[in-house]
Amino acid sequence: MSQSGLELLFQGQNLPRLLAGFGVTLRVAAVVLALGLSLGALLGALRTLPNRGLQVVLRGYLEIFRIVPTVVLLFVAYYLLPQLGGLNLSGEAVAVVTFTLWTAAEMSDIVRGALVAVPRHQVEAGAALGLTRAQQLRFILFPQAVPLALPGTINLATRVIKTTSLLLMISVMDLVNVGQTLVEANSHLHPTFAFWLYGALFIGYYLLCAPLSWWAKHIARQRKAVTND
Amino acid sequence: MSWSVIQASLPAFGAAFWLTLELAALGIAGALGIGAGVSLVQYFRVPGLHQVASVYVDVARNTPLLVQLFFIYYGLPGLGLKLSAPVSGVLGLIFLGGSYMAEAFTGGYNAIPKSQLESGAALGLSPRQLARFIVLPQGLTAAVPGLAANVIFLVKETSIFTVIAIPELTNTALDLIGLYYRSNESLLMLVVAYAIILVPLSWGLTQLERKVRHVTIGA
Amino acid sequence: MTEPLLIVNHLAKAYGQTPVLEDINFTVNKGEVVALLGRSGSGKSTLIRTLNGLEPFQGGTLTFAGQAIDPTPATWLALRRRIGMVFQSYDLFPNLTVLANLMLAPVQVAHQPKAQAETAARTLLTRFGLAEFADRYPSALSGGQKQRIAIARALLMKPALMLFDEVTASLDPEMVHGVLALMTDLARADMTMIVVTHEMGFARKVADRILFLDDGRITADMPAEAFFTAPPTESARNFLASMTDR
Amino acid sequence: MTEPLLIVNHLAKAYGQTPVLEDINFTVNKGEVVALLGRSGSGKSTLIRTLNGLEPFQGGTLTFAGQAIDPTPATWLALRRRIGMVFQSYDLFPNLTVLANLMLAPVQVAHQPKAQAETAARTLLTRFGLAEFADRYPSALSGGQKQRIAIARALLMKPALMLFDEVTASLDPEMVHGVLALMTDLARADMTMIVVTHEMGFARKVADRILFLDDGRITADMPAEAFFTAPPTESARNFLASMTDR
Amino acid sequence: GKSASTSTDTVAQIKKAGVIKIAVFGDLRPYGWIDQSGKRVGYDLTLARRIAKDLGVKAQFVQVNADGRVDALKAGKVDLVLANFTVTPERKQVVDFAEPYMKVSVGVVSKKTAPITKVSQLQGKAVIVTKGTTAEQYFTEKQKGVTLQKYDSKTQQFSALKSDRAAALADDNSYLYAWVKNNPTYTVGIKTLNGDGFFKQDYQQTLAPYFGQDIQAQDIIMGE
Ligand SMILES: Nc1ncnc2c1ncn2[C@@H]1O[C@H](COP(=O)(O)OP(=O)(O)OP(=O)(O)O)[C@@H](O)[C@H]1O
Ligand SMILES: Nc1ncnc2c1ncn2[C@@H]1O[C@H](COP(=O)(O)OP(=O)(O)OP(=O)(O)O)[C@@H](O)[C@H]1O
Ligand SMILES: [Mg+2]
Ligand SMILES: [Mg+2]
Repeated sequence: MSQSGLELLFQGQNLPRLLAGFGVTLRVAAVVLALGLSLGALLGALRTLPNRGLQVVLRGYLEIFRIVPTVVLLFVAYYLLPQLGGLNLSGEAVAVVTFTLWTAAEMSDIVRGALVAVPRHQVEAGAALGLTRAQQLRFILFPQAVPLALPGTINLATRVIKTTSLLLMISVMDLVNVGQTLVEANSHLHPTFAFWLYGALFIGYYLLCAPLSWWAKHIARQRKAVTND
Repeated sequence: MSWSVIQASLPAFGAAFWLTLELAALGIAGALGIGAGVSLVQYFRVPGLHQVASVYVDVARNTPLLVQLFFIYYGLPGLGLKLSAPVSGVLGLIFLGGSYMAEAFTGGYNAIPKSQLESGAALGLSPRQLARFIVLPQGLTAAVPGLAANVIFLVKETSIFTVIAIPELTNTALDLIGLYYRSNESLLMLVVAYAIILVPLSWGLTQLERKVRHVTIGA
Repeated sequence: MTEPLLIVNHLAKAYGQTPVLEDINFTVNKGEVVALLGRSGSGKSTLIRTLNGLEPFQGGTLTFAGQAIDPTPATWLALRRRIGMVFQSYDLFPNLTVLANLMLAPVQVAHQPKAQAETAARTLLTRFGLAEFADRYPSALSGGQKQRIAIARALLMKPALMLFDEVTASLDPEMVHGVLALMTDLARADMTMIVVTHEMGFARKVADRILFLDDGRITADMPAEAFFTAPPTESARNFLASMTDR
Repeated sequence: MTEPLLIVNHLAKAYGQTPVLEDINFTVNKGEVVALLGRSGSGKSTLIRTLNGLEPFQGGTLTFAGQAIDPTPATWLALRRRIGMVFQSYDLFPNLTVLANLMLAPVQVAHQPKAQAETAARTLLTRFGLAEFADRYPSALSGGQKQRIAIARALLMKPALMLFDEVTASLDPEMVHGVLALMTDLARADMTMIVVTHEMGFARKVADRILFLDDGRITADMPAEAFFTAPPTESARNFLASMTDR
Repeated sequence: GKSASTSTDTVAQIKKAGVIKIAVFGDLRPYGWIDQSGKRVGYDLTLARRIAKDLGVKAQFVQVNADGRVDALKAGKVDLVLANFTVTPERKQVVDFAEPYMKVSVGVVSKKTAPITKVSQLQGKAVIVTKGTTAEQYFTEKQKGVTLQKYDSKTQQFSALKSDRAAALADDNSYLYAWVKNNPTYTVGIKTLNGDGFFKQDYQQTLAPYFGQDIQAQDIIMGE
């Protein structure tokens, strides 16, 4: 009891262990973002095609992942799918797959919105020049849609990072889970340890997400200045 | 899948269902209130308060609800501040949701073309009258889709209350799994329970968006 | 007819470091129609917005109806009740019906009783041939109808001076006619007006005087007929040529 | 000069259940300039877009350079290399520089070597007096400059027919002149053109023939001078009056 | 606490894989927790390492909470649970238990200043448990007058107790003893809660038919 809860945080292996948990959080988030954003971009592009069946399927996919809370998705994937005869993956792999599907669903909506927001006459001007559909996408639609989709995508990225805090519920040793074991191992030494530790987690996530949010705001503001209302 | 298991756990799910609705409603109402207040403070750049509001939105939006709840429920008692689980949960939801709602409101106000404000000013309307007759009605209409998305999001976030032992839907489902090992039935009921809340809610909010647009701009 | 309503003296205005208006001097008399011409970017909108307090200015003085304008928010708020303005962008409030758009300023700013404001609004709508639209929302109107209602909205405040900034520029060519006809009627009814326009025929026919703005300075201030028959500068000549020679 | 380039026969088009074009028949000969006139909503844009395959149609036939057009995507893809089009909205690609805008179709569609496409593009820019803008992005250009570059972009594909849909309608009046002058030059160089325009002076001076569209039908097809001196229908008379009487 | 595995023929598979995946607690001192240096230690862990050594394979640990233990096995996430897993009739239906390796039963810990020594004292009061433990099951079925606060992990439950969120906490008594040693202001006021024969009765009704006469209740149910 001779030390404060804050000092305890820096004792022994506590800090390196927290950082290792932070590493797991980062790793999962990075893999999920790489896979989810690419898959979502593809699905978003598909959603602009005039094919009814495809629309219904992709819309249904989006709505399911929108309606079911992420925690529940995690549990279903972790516990139920293997029993129903599907794949059996580690907690981290399950998290990556689940979050990727969720991220892709959200991303598909952002991308669809951006593609639809590119003025129709831009694409028509390309068509009038004799560009094929693929060339219209490659030279006109995608380059113009990317800046439109960027702020929404960055905001989605911060949500993905924040959602990794749920990993502890399926046995992944992420930042929050490591934090909990630290609390259990140390809190009898100082009653305020939990306060400082959870405070540190708070700051950790903030440092990860806030710069991304600022960047998104900056881009959105720049666009507004360019388009001048 | 066993029907009798489902039947046996219906009462527990029923209670959890109403508790989830109640906590979500309180949290969303609070978040709307905080969000509206914060967005107005930011819109009018109220000296002093305006910077506080920006810091709040920044912090609340960029940290996970799970960590916010851990901090409130397990961390704060170390400093002598002890809040009950439901109070902590609703406070966390308001803290997080307030920032999301504020951004949605602000987005609505910013969507108003500058020419609208200038033509109002040219008629001799004071800044307060501009706010009342132009910014608020038009801005709120523009904000409705964003607000509606946040309502859905916050309902789903109540699932995280399980970590502070609030017997809402997710906590109850996990509990039944831990007690009777009927994961299939429990998770199925959980998904169904959320669908019962969210599908009609989402539909109703879409109708509301349409209605608001019709009432305010007649189209 | 030579009682001055607005006197602009050595007015100067810059956006940041870039000067946009330099040493602007002119007078508008009661009942006069002044057309403000000049090429794109010459500063016409900036000048007209400055006269209504929508843009702050850095030097010079404005005198309105014999009183020097001290450029504070409170002064402008009071003055805007006496200066009406209509913009290029259709600026009706989409959240209000046509009637509510018309009654907003009379009731909220001029504190007229609602019944009186409504009677006045409906009377003017009828005069403009727009009575049937009173209860519609702006989204259900054509561009030309919107602009005529925007003019009515400004007129209901009984302004001493009306400012128009290219009010026909966004209209389909067929709609232009009705709006210009309305403005011509106003001019004939002795409304004092400053009109920025690209419609040379209208300017020539309706304006008493032309102010020609060239790169932020007034380089011509003369009777309309004289300006069109003998443009005084090279730049004015080029401008007129580009506007008419098609 | 009477070799037909485009023959339109019994063309019919509807949006859903609403017919927009009905029984359209006309011929455009090589080197001819045809002005397509009509009031807003009469179907001018729809017609011109149909001629380029941007809108599907429900009845009738099109014949281009002696070949019946079978309206499949592949046919249109091939045909668009021979039919250039410029729209009202500035349609330069904002994500590409001026030069890249000009080289896109020659390189990607006509498979010209890059160096050759660049030389051709720079030569045309110089001819149009726009050489200095080659490396700018469209956002740094005025509307008139953008439209002239859009015309250059279409011309670089060496089209047999050029379609123009109100290319000056969004321009500031001063910018209109330069674009119309360029189109006049093209007409004098015997380019075959169909031009939708609200500029009556230009139509009268430059067009060989007028097609007047009234509510989806062609109600006049006659030499330009005849159309303007003696409009053949009540509707055409009203239209001309609303366009000129200001 | 006991260990449990899904089936016997997995031993061959485990040997073939060269790795045994074992579910353990990460926050349950002294059975399975992570010490200050970040090493997994405790009674269960020592046993786990020993088992791995005997099988000649490497031990890989998966940290679980009480309510995830059965599903972790059922879903094949782990080969073995060494997470203070008490044999109960319900569990018996879904997993294979190995020989019990320790005797425990449910105990109740409370503040020394307001000790709980009889279950009757808890009527109308709040008691902390971890989801999916024997203690939770006992209170849920036998003590309906008690309000349960159900946590996911041991950390959460003990944190809640220390911030006075309930009158007492119920869990397997063996580690409550260890916990009060580190937290001397608390006492294990009720050492065993099975006096009324709850588990024994339950066993006889539901499981005895499966086991026959050779096996006695006390071989399966501990602490009675
Ligand atoms: N908000 C602003 N910030 C900086 N510069 C501006 C701003 N508004 C206008 N300008 C510049 O001031 C000059 C005058 O602009 P102004 O809009 O008054 O011209 P104008 O004569 O009305 O042109 P137009 O005929 O195109 O409407 C231009 O060079 C313009 O780029
Ligand atoms: N995509 C569409 N779907 C349904 N109706 C349409 C569509 N585009 C145009 N129309 C209708 O078809 C008719 C003809 O329109 P079009 O744009 O061809 O007229 P226009 O002569 O070019 O008019 P303007 O002079 O205003 O450009 C109009 O009644 C219009 O409302
Ligand atoms: Mg202007
Ligand atoms: Mg058109």
